[in-house]
Amino acid sequence: MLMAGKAAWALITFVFSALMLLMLYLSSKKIYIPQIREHPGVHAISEAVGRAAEMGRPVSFSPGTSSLYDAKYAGDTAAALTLLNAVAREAVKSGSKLIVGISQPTVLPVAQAIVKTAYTMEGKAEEYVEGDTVRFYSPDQWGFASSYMGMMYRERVAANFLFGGHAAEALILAETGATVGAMQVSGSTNVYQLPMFLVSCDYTLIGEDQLAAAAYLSPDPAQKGTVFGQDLAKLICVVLIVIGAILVTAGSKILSQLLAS
Amino acid sequence: MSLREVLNRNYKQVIYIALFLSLAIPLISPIGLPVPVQKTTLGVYNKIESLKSGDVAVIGSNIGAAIYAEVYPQYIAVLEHLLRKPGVKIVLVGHGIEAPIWAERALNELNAPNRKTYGVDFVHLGYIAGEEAAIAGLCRDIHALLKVDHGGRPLSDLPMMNNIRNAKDFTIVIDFTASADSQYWLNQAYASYGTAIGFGLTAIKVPDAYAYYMAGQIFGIIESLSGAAQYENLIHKPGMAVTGMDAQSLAHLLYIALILLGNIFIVTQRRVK
Amino acid sequence: MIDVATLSLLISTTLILAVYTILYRENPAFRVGEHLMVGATVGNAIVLAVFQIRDLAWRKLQIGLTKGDLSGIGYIIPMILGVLLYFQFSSKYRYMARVSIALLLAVGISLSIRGLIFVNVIGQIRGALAPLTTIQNIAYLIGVVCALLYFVYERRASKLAGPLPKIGRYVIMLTMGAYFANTIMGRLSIVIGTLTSVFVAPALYLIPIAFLIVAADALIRRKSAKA
Amino acid sequence: MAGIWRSVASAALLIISMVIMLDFALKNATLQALATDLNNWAVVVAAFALGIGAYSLILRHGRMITRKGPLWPYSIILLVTMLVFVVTGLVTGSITSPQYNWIYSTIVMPVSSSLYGMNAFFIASASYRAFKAKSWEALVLLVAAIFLMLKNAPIGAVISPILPQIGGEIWDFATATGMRALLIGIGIGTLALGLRVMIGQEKTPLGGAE
Repeated sequence: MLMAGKAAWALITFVFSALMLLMLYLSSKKIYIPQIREHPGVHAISEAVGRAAEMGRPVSFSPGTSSLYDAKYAGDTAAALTLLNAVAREAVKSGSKLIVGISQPTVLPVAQAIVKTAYTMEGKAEEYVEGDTVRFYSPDQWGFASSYMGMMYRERVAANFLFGGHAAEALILAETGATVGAMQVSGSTNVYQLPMFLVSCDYTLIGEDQLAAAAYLSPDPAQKGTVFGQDLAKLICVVLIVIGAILVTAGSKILSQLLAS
Repeated sequence: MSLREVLNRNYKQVIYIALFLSLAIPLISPIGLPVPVQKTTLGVYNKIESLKSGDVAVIGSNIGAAIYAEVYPQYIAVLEHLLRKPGVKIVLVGHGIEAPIWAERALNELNAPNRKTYGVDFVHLGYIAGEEAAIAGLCRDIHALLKVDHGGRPLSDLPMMNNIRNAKDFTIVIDFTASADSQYWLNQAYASYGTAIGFGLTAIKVPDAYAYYMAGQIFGIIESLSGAAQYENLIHKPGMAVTGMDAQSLAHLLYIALILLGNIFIVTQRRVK
Repeated sequence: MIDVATLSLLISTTLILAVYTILYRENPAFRVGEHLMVGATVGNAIVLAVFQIRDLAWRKLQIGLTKGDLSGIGYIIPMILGVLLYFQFSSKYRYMARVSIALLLAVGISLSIRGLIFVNVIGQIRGALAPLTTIQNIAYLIGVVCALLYFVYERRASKLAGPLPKIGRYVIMLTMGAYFANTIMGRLSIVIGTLTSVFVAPALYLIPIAFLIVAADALIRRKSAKA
Repeated sequence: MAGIWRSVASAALLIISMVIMLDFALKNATLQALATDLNNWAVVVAAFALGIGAYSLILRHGRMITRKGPLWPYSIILLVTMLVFVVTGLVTGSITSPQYNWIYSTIVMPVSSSLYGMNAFFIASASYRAFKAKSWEALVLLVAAIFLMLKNAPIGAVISPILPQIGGEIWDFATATGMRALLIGIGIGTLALGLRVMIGQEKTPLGGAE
């Protein structure tokens, strides 16, 4: 039995999921491989890491202050972890020191595994220092912020990456990064903190940009199919909004009622 | 050395000192920059002004450390206004753990125990656990939900509580809060009993509540520190919000000046080159 | 003898000033504040975690065992999964932590999808359905369509939309500017609140002392830089 | 063994996600109880995860102290403070006890509010440094910000009552257009990423492919 008010949710979730999975299938079978516009911020990752290596200064990364089981920003955290994978590989390859600052204990084991793997794959396992390459700071947002700030100053980081769910500490971290002269790439789905990143960082992946980046950074090109699925879902939303607005103008509230059913 | 050279050398320190001064000076000696009164604030003021002897005002004291800077000054101003109205009964109640601490602090700050009689003119029911269900219980039957007040005195010993049994006896409810609980009173008291509701909110919560105001479901909103300052002016008792608003105004002007300065310097620099 | 409340005020004011010195430069006072804060918040989190395990898992398990209630006994599972997380530190048995992480991730991802499709997608589409009778509403419709098209990533689809995604980018920028400015009031309120709490004797006297120390340090550094 | 356990993890991920998603749409008491329990389980596992964090922290600072690394005295401060909080909390048995409340409100509250408030200072430096009208996009961002500031500060209305009106129109436009598109995009993007995680196409958030 469907819950009242959830029919539209079930239908939309189902249709969107089906579209995304279909596109994933089509691109994995090479029937239709979409051309995805990549965010310049993603290309800037290797530039920033390379610059840090030239200067002989470290690279820092924060996957946010939201946990892995956060009821709103779990997707944000997951996307940040895939970006960590990309940054860690670049950093290990270029030979710059990598420092990952962790706030949430649930994110810690995952980040440790990702970074450790990145070092092992380049044959530099001995450079990974337990407790030091991936640093746990504090689950408290301000405890984390004060440590991350102090770290950026003391280590004089040259490239700083801020992804995932950051709250009010966003501007503090980004401005400190700007003060120490780091090149910064950031992203978040927290709409209240995005403006802070946008103003202070060199590149910012706005909302969905970050979630899509997680797909096209994957070594498997078929994953780009889901990004095209996202596009189709958005086009459906555009159509719904335009038709709905015309209907409302004509005096019919049918679409609004359907969406509330 | 020109202003540009000073700013170029270490702009951050100069800017930080400027901001500190624009915040600290109004706190030391208030300037009294004008604060226009919004109609939402006036809605709360007029409602309280219209209360008669014997009317009951329920105050949701859901203040916490995170929102105290914005909401506590509103709370103080409204309580002061209520304490001035002869015969109006005040009931303080909260559903946040920290709520009773702030309620007690406000009562002491306003010297309420000496101005009015506890149990006759005002009571403090303390903190009630259970979120929306607690508010629902309170609206249905206070005496069934609660046996004692915040200080542990039986409700039956408090004379004014004999006439206040459920939401039908509340003339108005004003909820001071920062989260989703602002809707609890609307759902429970307004929807089921038609009690008049008003809000004291942080800036971030106002857009949601404004829709209810436009629909006529609530009589007013006090918005953040600016609303508190307007209220202080309305009751002719300028306090921490009015001085706070001076600081707000100066700081906003400083931000705008900095944005413009940064851009002017770019333009002039290009000309020099 | 100073009383406990005054002592608390003096310590907290010293900490506030110590933290604010980061605006001048990274220094030992900030470091003390930073390390105290990390120690305190992690300690606090440990206490909370212990209570959480006790109240949420241990008690339920006990009740479950005495009453034979399956849902209560089930709480042995998260406790085992919690312990398995510690295999993270062994390179050989690291995979043992994977089911625990899967549980966390599954709960987070599914709760997020639930909420975000319901509130963000459906809620916002419904919010956008306004009659096109005012200039504002027509502008809103064009604006939201352009902004949505900005987020279309497929090159060919994006090209079909013509100049609309470009306009959408301007709409997003305008939104970011507006939201940036709109957070300022809340932030300022916090500083004003902090300042009001510090501007009371005896804490007040610490402010000029802090400024003097900073000024002295700046002078010394300038001299040594010249020399 | 490792292979089987990894399959268990993938299966658990998919099944748990499905249970919680279905619980949202279907009216079913069993499903609801199960979803609530799963949610609580996550909280319990997360509480255990804090131990990994604490171990990692103690390892790093312990090493700093024994090797007399840079900043080792601060590491002592950190570990002692942590110990004081843990002991006070566990001995008094409650985080609302007066002793615990005192150390918490003396250390954590002032530092939190200082850092939170420091945003106001960084907004000032960012205003000067970063709000440069280098492009038309940046100009739009900048103009919108200035009008909103004039709307929010009472001084705006004093200069001219038109200013807050313009600010209000910009705000309404921003929430009805850009914010709406952002939120819809985030919803759809999270669904796409979530699906890929659920069906095992994206293994990085689980700790990588290994």
